[in-house]
Amino acid sequence: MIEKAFKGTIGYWLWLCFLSALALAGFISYLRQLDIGLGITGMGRDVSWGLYIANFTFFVGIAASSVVVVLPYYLHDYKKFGDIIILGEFLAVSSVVVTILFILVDLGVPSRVLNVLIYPSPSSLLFWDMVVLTGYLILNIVIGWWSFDAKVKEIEPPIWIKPLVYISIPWAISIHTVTAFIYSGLSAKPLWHTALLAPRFLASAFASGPSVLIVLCFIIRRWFGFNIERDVIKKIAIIVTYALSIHIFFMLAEIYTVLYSDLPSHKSHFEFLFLGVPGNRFLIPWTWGSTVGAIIAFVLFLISHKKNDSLVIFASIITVVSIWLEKGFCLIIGGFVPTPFEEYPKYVPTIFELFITLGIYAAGGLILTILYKTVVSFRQSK
Amino acid sequence: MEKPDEMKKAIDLTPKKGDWMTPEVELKKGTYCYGAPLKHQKYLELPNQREWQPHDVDWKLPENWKDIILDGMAKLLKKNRAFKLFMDICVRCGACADKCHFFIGSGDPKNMPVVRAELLRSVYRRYFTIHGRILGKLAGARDLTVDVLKEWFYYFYQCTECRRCSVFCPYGIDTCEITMMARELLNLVGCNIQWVVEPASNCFRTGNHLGVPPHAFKETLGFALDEIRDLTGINVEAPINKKGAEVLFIAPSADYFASPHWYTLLGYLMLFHEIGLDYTWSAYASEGGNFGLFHSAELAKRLNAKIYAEAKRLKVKWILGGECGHMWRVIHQYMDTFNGPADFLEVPVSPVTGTKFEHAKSTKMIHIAEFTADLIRHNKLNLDKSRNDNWKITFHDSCNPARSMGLLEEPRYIIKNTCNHFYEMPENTIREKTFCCGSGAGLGADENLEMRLKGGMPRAMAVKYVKEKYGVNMLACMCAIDKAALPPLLDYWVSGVDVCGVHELVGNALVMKGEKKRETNLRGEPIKGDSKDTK
Amino acid sequence: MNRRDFLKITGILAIGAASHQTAMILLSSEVKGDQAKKKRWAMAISFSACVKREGCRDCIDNCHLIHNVPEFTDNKDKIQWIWSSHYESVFGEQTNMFTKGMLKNLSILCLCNHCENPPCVKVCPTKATWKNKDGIIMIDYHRCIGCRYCMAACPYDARSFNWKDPKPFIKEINRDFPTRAKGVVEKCNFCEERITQGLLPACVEACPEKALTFGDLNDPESDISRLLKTRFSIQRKPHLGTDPKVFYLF
Amino acid sequence: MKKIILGLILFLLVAFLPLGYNIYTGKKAYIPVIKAPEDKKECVENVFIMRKRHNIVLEKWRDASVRHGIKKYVSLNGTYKISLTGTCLGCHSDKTQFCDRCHDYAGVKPRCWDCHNIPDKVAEK
Amino acid sequence: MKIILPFFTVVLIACLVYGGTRYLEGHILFGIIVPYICFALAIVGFVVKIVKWAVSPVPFNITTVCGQQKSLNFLRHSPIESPASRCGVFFRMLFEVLFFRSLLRNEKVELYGKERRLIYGSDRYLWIFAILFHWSMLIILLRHLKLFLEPIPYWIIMLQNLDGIFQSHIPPVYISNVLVSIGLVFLFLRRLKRRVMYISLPSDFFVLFLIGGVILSGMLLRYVYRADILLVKAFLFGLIYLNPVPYTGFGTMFYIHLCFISVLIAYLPYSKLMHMAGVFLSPTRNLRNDSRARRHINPWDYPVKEHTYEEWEEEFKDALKEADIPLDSENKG
Repeated sequence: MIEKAFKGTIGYWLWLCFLSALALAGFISYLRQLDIGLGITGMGRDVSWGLYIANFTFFVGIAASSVVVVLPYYLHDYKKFGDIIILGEFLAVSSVVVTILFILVDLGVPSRVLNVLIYPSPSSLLFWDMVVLTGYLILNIVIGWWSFDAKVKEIEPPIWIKPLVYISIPWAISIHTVTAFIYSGLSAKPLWHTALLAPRFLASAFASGPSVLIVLCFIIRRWFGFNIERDVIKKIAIIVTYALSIHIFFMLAEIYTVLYSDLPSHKSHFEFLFLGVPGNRFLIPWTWGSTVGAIIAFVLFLISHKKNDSLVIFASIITVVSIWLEKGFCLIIGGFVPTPFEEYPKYVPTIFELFITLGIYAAGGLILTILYKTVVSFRQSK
Repeated sequence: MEKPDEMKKAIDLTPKKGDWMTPEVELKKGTYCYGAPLKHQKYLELPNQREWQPHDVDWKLPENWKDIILDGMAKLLKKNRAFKLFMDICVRCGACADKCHFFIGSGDPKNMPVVRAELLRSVYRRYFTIHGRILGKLAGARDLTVDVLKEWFYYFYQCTECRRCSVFCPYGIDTCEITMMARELLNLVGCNIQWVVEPASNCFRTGNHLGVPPHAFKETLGFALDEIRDLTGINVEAPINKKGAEVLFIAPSADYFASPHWYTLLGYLMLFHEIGLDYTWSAYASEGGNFGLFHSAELAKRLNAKIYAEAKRLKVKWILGGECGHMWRVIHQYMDTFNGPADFLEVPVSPVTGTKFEHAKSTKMIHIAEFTADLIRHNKLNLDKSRNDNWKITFHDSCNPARSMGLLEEPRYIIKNTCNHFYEMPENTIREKTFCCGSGAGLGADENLEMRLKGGMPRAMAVKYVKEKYGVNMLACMCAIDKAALPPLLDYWVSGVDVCGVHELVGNALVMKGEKKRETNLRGEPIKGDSKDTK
Repeated sequence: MNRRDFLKITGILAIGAASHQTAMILLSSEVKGDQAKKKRWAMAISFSACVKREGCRDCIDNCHLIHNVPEFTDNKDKIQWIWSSHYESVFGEQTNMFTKGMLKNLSILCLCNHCENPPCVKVCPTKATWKNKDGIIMIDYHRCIGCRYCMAACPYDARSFNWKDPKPFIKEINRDFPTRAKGVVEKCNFCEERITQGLLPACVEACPEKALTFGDLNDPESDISRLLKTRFSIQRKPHLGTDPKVFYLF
Repeated sequence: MKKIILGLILFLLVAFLPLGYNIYTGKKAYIPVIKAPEDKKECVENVFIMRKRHNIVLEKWRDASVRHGIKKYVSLNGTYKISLTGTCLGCHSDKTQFCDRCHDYAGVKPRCWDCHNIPDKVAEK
Repeated sequence: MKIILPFFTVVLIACLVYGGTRYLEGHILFGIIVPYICFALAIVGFVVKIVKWAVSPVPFNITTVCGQQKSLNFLRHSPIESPASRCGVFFRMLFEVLFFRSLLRNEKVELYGKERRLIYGSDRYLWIFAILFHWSMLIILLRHLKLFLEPIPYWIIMLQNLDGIFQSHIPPVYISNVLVSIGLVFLFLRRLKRRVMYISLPSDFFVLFLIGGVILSGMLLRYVYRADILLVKAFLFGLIYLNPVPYTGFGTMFYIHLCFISVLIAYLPYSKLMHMAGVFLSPTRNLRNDSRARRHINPWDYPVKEHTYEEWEEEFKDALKEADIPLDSENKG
């Protein structure tokens, strides 16, 4: 089936070339990073995790969110999701690859990455993250590919798929939970040190992931004639709406706890994020942007069911951006600032860092394009 | 014969334990072709002439038959690199195994292309390689015995030379080539089949397979002209042996004797009339098909020679070929080599559109689908698609035009422009992966029907699929053997799907200048569809 | 892995050598190591002694010289094993309106606390950092993959990462101590390489005012045990439960 | 036919290229001579073992020293301090003449020197 | 039988070498004589085989066409699957040789369910593992060049470092070693499937076991029974410059590895392993699909007995007259 991905219009090939060029640029930048070291990035001794880990966190959420289409289809027998489920699974596959790439480029000595396997350390959440992410990747590839294959052949999927699907549902929850635990287990970082982090991650994931899916659905509907029912998109939009509301609620609960208790070490992070400190107000627009964005998106989703598609697309894009900023960027940077020495260092990603990040997006995009093209071509050939 | 379901149920694609090394073959009635009659062997001056049948215990082989074959093999190895190469480099990966329609349809493990070739290879190893000579059976080498010969006969006349396996082989090993070599060898000791030798002999004598003499040929064309007149009210001409015409037209002889080929013939005639083509038929070279190809390269060349000779004699500028399968294998890949160079002809130029067919600049012969597609592209034909609305059509790529020529888009282009309802079969069964009808390469004999039905099963199943899914009721194809073999095949497996030629569709859709209102299609069936409603 | 296992593994070497068999034994530096009581190394830093010399950096310089710690010009690449910072920054939670004035600009020496309950060790995905039997938090630079999880986990900012190749930034290379390669995390090792030879840590040795005291907490007779028993001491961020082994004396 | 023979010759040429390459570089008879320290007779282990397995010995040393605090190594030849810079390069004082020669010949590029220093006396040269 | 015999043949080779070098001082035999003989057999056999192929002409243009021909310019021609130019053939061969294009098409046919529906599924396992196996083999081969070149070219060191990029053990485990083993094991396991077993010959298993022996002995040589690489290289230099030095200190594993390789290359030209050269010569792949635009010459073409028009006209004169078809003979006359 995959050979379908290598037949397409000129526009399609241009798109592939564009992504490949970006990925290549990212790769070249990465070679430079390998040569010079991570000093090439904007990260430093105080903000020692940056754009890479932010993206990693965000894309784990996207990957986990495929569960919101899988779950209704398999557990509640909501047959209308039958078409979109494969899109969700393939989105998860490419997102997991992206997260793995982001982890890889963030390593100081990537050639030693096998040490994680050779010296397994169950006390480390990063170890568990590796376990759940690779497991999730394999699960999704297997489930996605075999059920797609069955669909192409017009046969029943193999019987062992079902148990795997049931495993994959809690597994999806687990990948984002473990990712949250990476942060929330650290007493050194008050911003992260909250039990609400994992639930917040999940809520935001179930808002952002399906939003990405909605945008993708519109794209393939517009350009590839893969007609996904409006009902289906509407249903997903409803899921996003609820997830967003929970996400906003969690955020407010967090802010209340910190502000009311007035604990200085906790408060200082929120003050930095929302108000900034003299000389470092870098994150203010992003924090406010994401918060307000989430609320706007929520409102838009609420009213969208009567309006046209573009509103849904617009709301989805705002959701994605808002959550990327909130869960990824602001959360990671904000965790490091202020430092234990109460300093307020600045973190600005460098051009190399941006290129590498874009390169990874492009690589993910390539995988996604190829997988989606396969699905879409199959649909067209029917 | 068994019912289709039973036949399908009996198929087991997993062979029994063991291997293919023991030469044994059971000639089951219905799965092999009869031997060639003495008369035709004589006419073609073939070796070891005798009356014989494969089911005879004694095949009346010459005394030194083994030497003849081994000598022949040595010569062929020297003459043909492909043969030698294909004997040496197979790694037995098995990628070809389930690509063969005969294997899929029969489950007979010796029908896996790799084993078919191994039947020959084992003898090659035994007599032509060091390790085979020393290690014998361990190296997969076998002595040449009568049983081996019988096995060859059975299985190499169970290969339609469709080349589907060759598409999948990582080294491009072409079982067609191996079958050809094996048949050359079998012919050296006179083991050939009626369905190959008789048409070849007829063709050699009269110019066509059926042995129709020139006056009968002219008569049938006349019938066709009458039919066209009845249908359209137009007087169409069909010049024969007209010297100085621009184009010589050559079609398979089945087109003017068999059905549903006949309607394709009507299509040609109407088309040529409509565009005012200055062309001629030939009574001498009234056959495009070439059964010599299924016998030996030499016989293929002998039969093929007529085409250029006739073109030269009639002083035409170029040659146009009709809808045929293996005819096009010969014309595309062999004719120029056999009987070229055709320097007395000109590079084909469409007199209507002015398109120069550069891709045929040496052979100077083009396929009618290329010609018609070009006409349609240049808007030279007035086509009413709705006249084919009776049918939901699918297209069967014939093996030879598909895999030996790459004629894939031209017929589709024509079909899409002549009908409203076109549906492709599953993609694993079309274009370069197309499945054979099961009756090619001279295996279309009635006595071989069971094997033909088995071999045609994959094709039939694909047709069944589109029939059930889209309600397809017409299978278009571009091969005379297809047109003859597919109707009984589809009758057996599918039922309710007819077979037509691509130019039958053209004939139906073609709105001719000055024609009367058409009530029926070329088959005399009332036309459904819009055009009738607007009457 | 205990020593017995270790010997077994090295024994395999000899088997592999086939025709040239030979015994290979690896010995610990302390011959009676197993019998001796476990050490609990700790350090006490006296505020009062430390402030006596204005601008003194002897301990820092000596440590960084001995351990080949590079000096980066760019603050974000900075690597430090031992350094000084303001009181309010180090003891932020133990600051009030009065100390702010009183202890203003008081420099406090900081280094890895070699916590009894180290958060950095727990998070390492490759066991590249661990607490050794003497309580020292070690880093295996051969195993570290540079994920920097330990840096995020350390509440004391004691860990530094080699953002670039450190070699060009080392003023003078001490050839008896290895440098580090880019991409690994490093920090103060309590001069593990010196104390196994019976020496004092470099910083302790270098201090002209004897402001730093180093010794074994498990030995009630050691200098440091006596000192901590008699004088008031504080630790950094004790509420985090890490139980630092660096004490600050008044 | 001509093309195939040409291809065959080309293939054989490429296959035999190493022969020419070494003649071209003038190293066809080159075998690195390793300068053993003059004042010492035996290494930490038998020389046969050291030639084949010094890397593994060093790996064990590394793990023993770094991870297990084991600082001494006892073999039939005596007791040694576990130290690449101190012990090994103490005798094999000339890294370029000893380590590098053979490593270059065998195409091995150990990473030890990324961090571990060459002793003063060599570096000063 | 198909499996056991080849397996024990390979084991026997190993045993011979083991016993020969360990107890019988056969270092010269297994270290020098056997490699020389095998190499000679390999080169001679290889050249002879290729020349034999080469002297047989390709009488007809028999391209297997897998895409749209180049005909009318408004139809999208498939330049690689149906190459009309040299360039197209070049790329077709490139994809075939480097990426096993044809094998990538592989699919599996099943008769599914009660109604025995014919279904086709893509089946790329063979492709994946064949790619793994062959590419790893190539990398391993190139890596071994370091034993034959002095000074070692930079790119070989680069390749070797990339291959061993994962620092896990000393010496590092090469990725290619792992992949080649996975590939080989798969190729072996699939031969056990009933249908592939049916078509397999003992020689198919022999090759698998022999290559397996080469890989296994090579890995043992690297990770367990190490040889002094300095001596190995010096020894190989002696071999290739026909100045063999009978060193003895390598250990048995080295001789086993060397002999396995020798047997493998000696066996190569006489076996199906020649597919590595044959794939370049396959006329169904390396010819252009332009046989109507360019005449293909058959060197042994000979005149055949034809039924000429004159003979035909003579035979059917009456019929032609009856049908009013013009006759050449009468027009002339």
